[in-house]
Amino acid sequence: MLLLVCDRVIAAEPELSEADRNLGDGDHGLGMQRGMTAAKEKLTSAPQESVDKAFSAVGMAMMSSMGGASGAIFGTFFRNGGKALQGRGELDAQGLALFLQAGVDGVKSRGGAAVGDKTTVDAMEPAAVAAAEHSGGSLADAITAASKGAEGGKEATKAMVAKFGRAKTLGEGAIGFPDAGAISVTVIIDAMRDFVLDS
Amino acid sequence: MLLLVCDRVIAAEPELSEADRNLGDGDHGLGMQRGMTAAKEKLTSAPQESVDKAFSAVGMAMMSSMGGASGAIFGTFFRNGGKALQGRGELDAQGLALFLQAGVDGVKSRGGAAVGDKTTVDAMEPAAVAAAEHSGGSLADAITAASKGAEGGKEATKAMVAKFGRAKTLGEGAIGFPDAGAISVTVIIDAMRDFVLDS
Amino acid sequence: MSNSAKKIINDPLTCADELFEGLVLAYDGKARKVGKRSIVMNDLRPDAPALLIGGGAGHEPIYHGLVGKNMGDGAAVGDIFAAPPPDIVLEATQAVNRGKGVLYLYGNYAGDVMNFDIGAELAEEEGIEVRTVIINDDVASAPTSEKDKRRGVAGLVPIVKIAGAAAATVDTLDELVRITQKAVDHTRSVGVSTKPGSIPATGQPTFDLADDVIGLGMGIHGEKGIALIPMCTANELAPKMLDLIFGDDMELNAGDEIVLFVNSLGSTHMMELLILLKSAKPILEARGLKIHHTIVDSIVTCQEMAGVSISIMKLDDELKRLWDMPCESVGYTKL
Amino acid sequence: MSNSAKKIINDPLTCADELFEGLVLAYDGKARKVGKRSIVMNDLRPDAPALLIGGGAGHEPIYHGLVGKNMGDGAAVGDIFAAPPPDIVLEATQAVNRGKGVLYLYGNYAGDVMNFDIGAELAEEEGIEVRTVIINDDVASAPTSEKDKRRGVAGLVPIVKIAGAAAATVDTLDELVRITQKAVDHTRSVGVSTKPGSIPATGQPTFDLADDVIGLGMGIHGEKGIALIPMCTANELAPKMLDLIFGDDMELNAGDEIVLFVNSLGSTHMMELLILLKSAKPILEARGLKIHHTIVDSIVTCQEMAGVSISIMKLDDELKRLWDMPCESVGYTKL
Ligand SMILES: Nc1ncnc2c1ncn2[C@@H]1O[C@H](COP(=O)(O)OP(=O)(O)O)[C@@H](O)[C@H]1O
Ligand SMILES: Nc1ncnc2c1ncn2[C@@H]1O[C@H](COP(=O)(O)OP(=O)(O)O)[C@@H](O)[C@H]1O
Ligand SMILES: [Mg+2]
Ligand SMILES: [Mg+2]
Ligand SMILES: [Mg+2]
Ligand SMILES: [Mg+2]
Repeated sequence: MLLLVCDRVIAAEPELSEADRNLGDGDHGLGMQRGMTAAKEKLTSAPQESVDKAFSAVGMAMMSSMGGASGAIFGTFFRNGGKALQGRGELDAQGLALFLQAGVDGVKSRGGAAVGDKTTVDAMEPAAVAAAEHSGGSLADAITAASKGAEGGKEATKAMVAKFGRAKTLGEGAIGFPDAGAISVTVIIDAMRDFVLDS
Repeated sequence: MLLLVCDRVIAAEPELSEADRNLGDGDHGLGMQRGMTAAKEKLTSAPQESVDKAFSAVGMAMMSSMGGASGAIFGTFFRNGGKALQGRGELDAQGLALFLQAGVDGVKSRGGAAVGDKTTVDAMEPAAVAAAEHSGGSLADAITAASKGAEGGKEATKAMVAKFGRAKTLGEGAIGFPDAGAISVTVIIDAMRDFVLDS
Repeated sequence: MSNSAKKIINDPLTCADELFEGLVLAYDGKARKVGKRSIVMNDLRPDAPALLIGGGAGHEPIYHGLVGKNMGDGAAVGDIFAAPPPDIVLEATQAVNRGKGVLYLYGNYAGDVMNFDIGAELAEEEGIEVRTVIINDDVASAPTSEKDKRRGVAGLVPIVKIAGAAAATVDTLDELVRITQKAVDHTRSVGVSTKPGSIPATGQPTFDLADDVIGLGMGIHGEKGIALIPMCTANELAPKMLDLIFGDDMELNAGDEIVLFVNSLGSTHMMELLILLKSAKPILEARGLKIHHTIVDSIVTCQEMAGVSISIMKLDDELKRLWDMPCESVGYTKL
Repeated sequence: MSNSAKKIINDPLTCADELFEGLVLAYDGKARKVGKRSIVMNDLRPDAPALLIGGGAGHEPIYHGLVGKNMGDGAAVGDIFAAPPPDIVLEATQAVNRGKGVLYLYGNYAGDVMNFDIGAELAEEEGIEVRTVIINDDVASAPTSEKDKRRGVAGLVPIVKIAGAAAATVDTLDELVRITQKAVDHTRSVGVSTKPGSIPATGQPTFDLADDVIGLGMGIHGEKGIALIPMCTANELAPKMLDLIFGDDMELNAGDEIVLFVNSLGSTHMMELLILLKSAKPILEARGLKIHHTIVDSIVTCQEMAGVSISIMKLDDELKRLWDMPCESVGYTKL
């Protein structure tokens, strides 16, 4: 699953950079590409023993290869989310909900952003909420709901004025453009969904 | 006469700069414009007592306002040429010949260039020769001949490889373009001719 | 090689690592590479508090070029336009620490704050005391009431210079923090941009800007400033820029001594900096400000971006004494 | 205002005078304006031979920004891209002369040679002894057999630095000439250009260059060099440039100590200079050259032209001793 996530994010580089060019410094896709390339290397060179370790490993790889705002944000997301899976087996709907909630909690406490601030949090939080609502059902249902949640959150960022990151100084000028980090969240969760639905 | 020379050279700035852009650093017109503006100021603020002083004044003004290769070259041309007119009255055909010959001699000893080196000398020298040939006749005939000589010399620079100035490093690449300084010489002598023919 | 911007590079994706290798060479053996991508001075005063600076690459000579004698003890270097990751910060922290703790000094960008904070947590887990001073000199990036949101721009040069002089003389981390924070509090900047630079990896411009406008107060990555204004002369621009500084809360009274720094963001030529300096002179004189030292240089840059910034540091006796110390680094040297 | 190049200026025709006024300000009272457009240091060593440098404006910080402590005593400043006229040279000569004569040191361009020569004639009429050393470090501008036709380019920085150190220590003009000529003889440079700058007065590019080629050996005004070559990587470019230096007549043997100067012609970013330095390293190492000092900076420029140059000065004991002296100027400072 995580390898598909890596590949999808790597492939989305131009779209992510372009989105960051509208609001930030245009390098978001490059950072994500760097992080996911490092994560892929880590995952393939030494397969992780457990799900939580695999997610955490992605977080560690991203955090130490990317730098920038999104290195800290996505590194924290995967590391904190991964820790919440400790002691659990295969990823199920409940695990997904735990992962997303712990991940977004970590991001919020690291970066201080809340929903409405035009950041990754706007996509992460509704994804976590939707997964929690479906945590009693199948993983497929839960991840599909999470994907919809993230997508809705990303779309909502278009109307927002940014409160964090480089875009915050744009004020009203940021309106109309979706947040680059939020797009990355949808790419990640969509890849997870496609993996689950295809297998 | 000299005021018309000033005005014509000032007006030729774009053409002269463009010619220098092909072979040098593109500022020849600007320098000539600066020099002729200073000369005009000098001529109009305090009318010179005699022809030789007027020509020398133009030379002094050019030399100290322009700098660059052409400041030294044209400054020397007018100063040395002017000196040759010392003790003479109104400019006549013989005076013209003296002026041009002394001017080009000064330029040659200052800059070391000879005919064929793709410099101002290529236009000055044939002008001086033609004027000398007509120094027994009318000023109108002499200046017309000098103008033709300068024009022919300037045209000839097109086929030359430069041996002096910034264009010298162009080698064969300089072929096809006329020398900017030679064009200035034709502008100056043409203005003198037009003044003589019109009055 | 995607290189539409005609840059002299090898691989657009390895620029940060390669420029870093070059930077270490430029130090002629006075500094060394540490860990993944940190640079640290070789002869550090024993038993002294340390000054660690850092930030993203692509803005050279800052920050990593400000390591040197009476300047930064070391720098953690990120990728192009990206804050250094926490493990690089940690490696640099370990290398500069001499038992008296480490001051982190960097510009106020979300990425830098988060990564240095994580680095600080890791360092503290290893028993290294870390303190942080954040540079936020850009008056155009947030109102006076929200100073904590302001970006760090060219004022970092005099600030690092003062902090470096302090680090070379004081004995405690507390003292170093106090003086450095004072340097930040005494510094204001404002920038304008006239043309974008381009991102090495993509060849894309860092932002878009029409031919007849300039971005007043724009950040060095193209972050929005006060307004887009029509292109204007140096004489018109100087008061627009200085008034933004004078309008802020740092008192500048007749007789005050200042350091004045006119900076090119990259491809704006020094001719223009000097003309702008000339334009600024009567305005500074009218205020009665005494210029103790002038810097005209290109030190805080963003690739081949064009634009200028003006920074003013107000000196008191302590800052002046530290200012007058010599310093040496790849990016700024003073006798 | 014709300003298609978006320059921060006031009047395109007064740029030279205005930047000059700004330059004097940048010296913070250490140097002053003399005559029409010369800058001269205030505290000159009495009874010493003088070093006068100079050239056209628009290439800042050279030459006039290299006036300073252990650097030039003064500079005669021309208009944009134009050598200073003889009367400016004369005024500067009179101001720097302290009874021991004056050395003129400038780059080998027809305009500079003629105007400084006329200036020298005028000075000698006033009883001031003048000697001249001409900088011709650009190996790409003429073959070894025609060295007197070579242009002066970025090598002027280490050369002026040595001459300035010599002027601060020797007692006779002869000695100053001897050492300065040695510095010239020991220095070679080669440049490449990737993009033209633009002429302030017209907004026109200084030359034309296709998007996919670079000018190997091109002069700083766009004068032709060795060849137009396809745009290439730093690793490919470094040997092409260095081989031109190695192929000249200055012997560079294993163990020789050098000063290495990597210069940006204006808008080429320092990131690229550092990457090129990294690319040059193995080539210099393979020759066994020992780098005594590295400069990576933008000091010899042509407006916002893009491109780089590499200069090598070979040190002997005397040059090394002079090199190691500190110096201070707006354009180059060394501890
Ligand atoms: N405090 C924060 N909390 C959550 N996400 C953030 C925060 N700050 C920035 N981001 C996210 O980071 C993204 C930008 O990442 P990136 O371009 O890689 O970093 P940088 O701004 O350092 O260039 C933004 O689009 C935003 O979604
Ligand atoms: N040695 C010389 N003798 C005569 N004319 C010269 C000489 N060197 C240069 N010139 C003239 O000067 C012209 C260039 O003048 P200009 O552009 O003003 O000077 P610069 O080369 O300093 O920019 C050339 O076109 C050439 O005609
Ligand atoms: Mg970004
Ligand atoms: Mg010219
Ligand atoms: Mg970034
Ligand atoms: Mg010129």
